[in-house]
Amino acid sequence: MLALKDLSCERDNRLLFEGLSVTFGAGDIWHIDGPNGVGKTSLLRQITGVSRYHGGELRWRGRDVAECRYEFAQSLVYIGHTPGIKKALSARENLHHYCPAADTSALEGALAELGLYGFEDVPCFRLSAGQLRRVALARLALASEPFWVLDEPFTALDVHAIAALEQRLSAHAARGGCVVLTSHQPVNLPVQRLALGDYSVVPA
Amino acid sequence: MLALKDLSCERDNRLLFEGLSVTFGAGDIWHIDGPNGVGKTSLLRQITGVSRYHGGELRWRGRDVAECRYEFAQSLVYIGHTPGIKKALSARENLHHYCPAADTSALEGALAELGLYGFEDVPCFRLSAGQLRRVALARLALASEPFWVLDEPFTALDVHAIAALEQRLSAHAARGGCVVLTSHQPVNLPVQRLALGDYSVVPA
Amino acid sequence: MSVGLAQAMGLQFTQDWKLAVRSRSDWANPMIFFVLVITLLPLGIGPEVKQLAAIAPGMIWIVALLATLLSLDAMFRSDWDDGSLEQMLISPHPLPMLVLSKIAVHWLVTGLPLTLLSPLLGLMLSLPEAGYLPLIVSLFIGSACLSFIGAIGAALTVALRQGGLLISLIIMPFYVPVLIFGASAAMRAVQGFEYHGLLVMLGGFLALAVAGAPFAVAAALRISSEG
Amino acid sequence: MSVGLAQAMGLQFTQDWKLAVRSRSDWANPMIFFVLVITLLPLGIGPEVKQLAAIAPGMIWIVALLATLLSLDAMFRSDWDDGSLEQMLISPHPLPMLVLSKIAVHWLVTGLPLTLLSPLLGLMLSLPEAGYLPLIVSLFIGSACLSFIGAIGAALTVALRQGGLLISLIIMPFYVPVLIFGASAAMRAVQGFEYHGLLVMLGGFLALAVAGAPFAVAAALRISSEG
Repeated sequence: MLALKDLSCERDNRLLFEGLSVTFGAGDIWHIDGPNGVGKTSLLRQITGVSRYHGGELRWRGRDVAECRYEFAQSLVYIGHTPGIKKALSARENLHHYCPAADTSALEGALAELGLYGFEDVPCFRLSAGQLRRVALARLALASEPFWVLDEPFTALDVHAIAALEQRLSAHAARGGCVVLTSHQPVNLPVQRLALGDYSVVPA
Repeated sequence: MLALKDLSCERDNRLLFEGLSVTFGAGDIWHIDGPNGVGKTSLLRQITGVSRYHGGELRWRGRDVAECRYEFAQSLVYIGHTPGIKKALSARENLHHYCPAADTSALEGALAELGLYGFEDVPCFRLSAGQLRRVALARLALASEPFWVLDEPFTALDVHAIAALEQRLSAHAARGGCVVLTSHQPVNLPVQRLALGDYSVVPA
Repeated sequence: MSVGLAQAMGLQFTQDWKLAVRSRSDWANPMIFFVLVITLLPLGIGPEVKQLAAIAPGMIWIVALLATLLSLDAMFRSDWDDGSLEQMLISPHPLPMLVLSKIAVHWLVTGLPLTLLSPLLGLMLSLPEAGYLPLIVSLFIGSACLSFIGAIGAALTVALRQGGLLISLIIMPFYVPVLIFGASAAMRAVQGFEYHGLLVMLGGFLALAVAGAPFAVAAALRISSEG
Repeated sequence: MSVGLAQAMGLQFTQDWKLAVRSRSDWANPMIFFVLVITLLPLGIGPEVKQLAAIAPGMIWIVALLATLLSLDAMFRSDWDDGSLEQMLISPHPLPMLVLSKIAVHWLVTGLPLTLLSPLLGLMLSLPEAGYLPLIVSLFIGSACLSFIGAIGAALTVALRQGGLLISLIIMPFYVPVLIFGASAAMRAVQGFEYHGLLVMLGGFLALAVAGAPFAVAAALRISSEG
């Protein structure tokens, strides 16, 4: 789906990575790995278009991303380190903002899948860090977009939520979607690893 | 060292736990476990004295904690979810604030142990989440206090830092110290587990 | 989920409005500040009616400007902190349109309430009768100018760890003409002069700001989110 | 690491001072605000010297009070957000002493610079010569009162997600006497009256505040950190 060609990233005059070429294909789950501070989040910001200045090229389904921003943006779900959850709103309201087409039962189902049954209408500032993250991730159950980019999705989740999320990701890949994620923890899925720092693509 | 007797905690009119009795002894590493939102952090805040209103009793070396606050506080290191690292200061300055007696080489050694060699004088707002957490944890290498309370110390750490921290904790326990920690990830140490939610003490 | 532009703007507006209404400090702080300063004036400079009346239109305008200024930093701050801004940046919809909804909400919770409060404060400062209508009309148009212009400053400084009043240094050159035209309108009315031309000028400012500011804000947000 | 109380206070002061100096907005914002408002005054209310001079002492005092007020929310906010406050709460050293160091730093980066800037602003507002000394002395003592009293409000509201100007509602009853005594001192001096009694009163306020506020702040911080 998305091909990175010779991508490079500089921050504060420090070269984080360069010459990164890899293709994220349909059905793939990519685990971007590497030590703290190596530029994993910066890479995700470039891939998603949050940051638009970088060396190299990004091609979405064969076209330069800059020429098809609208199509690309319509195919993308990005859940970043700070995932855009409003603490003053409830889980239901947050989810509705990102998935306005979903009806009540679909919203509640998506929240229940990650163990948030009964927390639908609690304002999010009352939730713990793990619960907040799960509100953000509930979006994936309703997402029809094929390309998912997730920054540390497993952080602060308990065992049940991790299992539910892993199942959700593998189902998405099986349907022909593509997932790109970072994680400090090992991922219990048939992933392809991209190790930043030595720029190597480790075969699954 | 610290004995909890019939401890209970209420928040927002919801009873988080009650009737919790357990003794954290010298040489112990306690892993407090339980699903999101069950009150792990609230328990740590009660144990450390951040929060002082609770049902039940806390006894430090046989005396009620309220009667020996000074002795208890002198024996305690608490590294919370937000560990008191000032982003405008460097790693060295942050560490010096908590360990004023340590000299330059001791400070640098403590930082290097967690892979922060070369980052001593970088202002902390330039560091990643994992690096920030490591700045806070570097304190443990310099701590002469016997009683350590750590809230999710392994979050956002990479494999090397986790290994270094685990070694640090087991050395502390071997010297007769006591560690109480929460963690979503499994801990590679001979721990005693306290599962909140069902209040059970799981033998090591 | 593919939604149309109108629906996307509607969603953005609904969310911003809900947040603003629930966030007491967003709408309460400017009003508290406004009332506070006007209440302190007689305490600080003495309660002589003539003196107060002479400075009333100018003071009310200055305080409204300051109240707006102090509320600007919050315009994009929470979106920046919680990641909502990233989501706006990668939205398929044009960023200036989403921004427009945010500016509109900002004015609805700061400029509009200040305008509605102003007659009360005029009363407290013994503003002569002829001043009320021009004061209200000039604040109504002028405070919208302040929201639009201020949004550019807020977008430029959102990435700085310490924005604070830095915004004010950037946008003050653009605020000063609004202040002068607005305050003069009420002042001239009190003195019995013609003031409609000044209000027309303010209207012209507003038209320019509405047409240009959303694009400038969108560009500023993109710049802020690099690096 | 066991350290003495004096060393603990020294460490706290050093850290707070470093942070304040590096955090541009801490020391720059109150000054920007102060200068900004005084600069806007002639633009808003007209440049007549006599009118400006009449309101000068009162306006300078009001603006100094507002600048302090706006800086209060930051006093414990970052310590709360980054967990430093928890570390202070579990310190073996008495909390009121650590708090005292924070209040001192607050005054050094807000009240003191405002005091030093005040003659310049007096000049801009054509303050008569007799007003400068009482203005400076009253601001010097009075701004310290404002820091001590304000710290109590800041500590009480630090746990609220939206403190903002709520602080001002809590502490305004205690700020008003400081404002009245301070502004009157300069005003009376300009009019040729005796004003030393007012400064002595201000000094009395300060003594009370220094003795009581640290304990009240410590208690308020404990309350805020429950729940």
